[in-house]
Amino acid sequence: MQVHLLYFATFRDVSGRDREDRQVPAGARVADLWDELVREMPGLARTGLTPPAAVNREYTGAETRLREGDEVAFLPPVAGG
Amino acid sequence: MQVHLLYFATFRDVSGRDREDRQVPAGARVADLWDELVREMPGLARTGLTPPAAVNREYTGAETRLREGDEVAFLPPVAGG
Amino acid sequence: MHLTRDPIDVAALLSSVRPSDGGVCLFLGVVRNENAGRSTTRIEYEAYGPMAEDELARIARGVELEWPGVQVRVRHRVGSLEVGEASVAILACAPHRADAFAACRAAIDRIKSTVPIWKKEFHPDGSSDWVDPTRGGVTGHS
Amino acid sequence: MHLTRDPIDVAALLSSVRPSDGGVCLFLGVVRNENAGRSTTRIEYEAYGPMAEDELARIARGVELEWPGVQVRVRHRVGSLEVGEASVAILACAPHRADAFAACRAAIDRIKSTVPIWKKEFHPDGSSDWVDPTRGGVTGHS
Repeated sequence: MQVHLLYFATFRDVSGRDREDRQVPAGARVADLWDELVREMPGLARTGLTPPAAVNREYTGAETRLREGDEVAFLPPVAGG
Repeated sequence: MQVHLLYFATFRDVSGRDREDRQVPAGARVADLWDELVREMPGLARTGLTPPAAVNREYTGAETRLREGDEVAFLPPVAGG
Repeated sequence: MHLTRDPIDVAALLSSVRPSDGGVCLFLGVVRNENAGRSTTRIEYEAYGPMAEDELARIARGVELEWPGVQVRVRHRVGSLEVGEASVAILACAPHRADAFAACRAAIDRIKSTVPIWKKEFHPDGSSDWVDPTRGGVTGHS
Repeated sequence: MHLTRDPIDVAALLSSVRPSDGGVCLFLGVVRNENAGRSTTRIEYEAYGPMAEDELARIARGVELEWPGVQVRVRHRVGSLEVGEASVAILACAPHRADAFAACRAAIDRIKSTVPIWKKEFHPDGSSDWVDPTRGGVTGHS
């Protein structure tokens, strides 16, 4: 199935892209997608932990299972205000 | 000796004046002046205590001795802000 | 001058923010349409002018000393104010927000407790009261 | 809309004060000329726009529920900001000042911790860094 990935701030710098459509296995969890991204782009990994993630614009846990068409974003440390 | 008295807010309403020059005995304290005012104008007394007083525009204690030419004000409960 | 008969110029106050400031806390005290259960139409603020000036300056200076790096600006209105008008404005600027909030809050608390300013509330029926915070509301009407 | 590319209009925010409000607390986050010991010339703010909008609305609503009677208004700027420009504005209005201060402070604390917004600081030598509050300063420059 396909999800729509967004990259912001340092993650955009490291990946060299701000968005992409990506195929993931059925049943994949947020954490699985992150692990796959880190294998491709080791520079994303800063702490070994999965960063905060948003699915369809809401914070979600790393164990959440992805669904076809989800909008997924891993979020570098936020610094608003 | 003579002091210059100022009246504000409820004290002005009760006394019917906003200022006056008043003769006080040499050595009189702030509290003595207040007691004299209350004898003349019982409506000033709300609690039996001497209200906060300012001499020459600074808060001062009831035991402070007055001096010739002092500007004296007894202050109703303040309500700025 | 901290006292003013004219409306408080918030934009002018905000222009005093410094390049080193990251947090700005502005407090405005505003005339409400009711107090202690009674409707208010307007409030007259009266000050012991020269002493109130001194006290406002002293409070601003004291807060700046207590929170180093904070800049405090204070304005207090006198005269007749309509509902919605600001009677007092305090601007506290600091490199970081915690100091700006704390200094701003301390300044307004001290202003309310010591500055010789009084207010008379006017009601729809034409009556009026001197506000007495020590009695949890108002004194006998005048 | 809580996000804006244009300068934050403080006067427009202040116009939302209600007749029942007696205390108004406005917080402005302002671009400082230095951070963690390095000079800053400007900051670029980037947002995950739709999610940041949702989060800002959720925070404002949450604070209003937690402090009944308080009205909260939030604006956050995105794009390139010069030193002295406001990046965020929070207006909290309440009948009494304690609630206005508490709600305003809670709102800015929550905004800083959860809203998906990032900032890149630019230095006089042309280098830049993404600010990482979890590392007590900045990440490796980009």
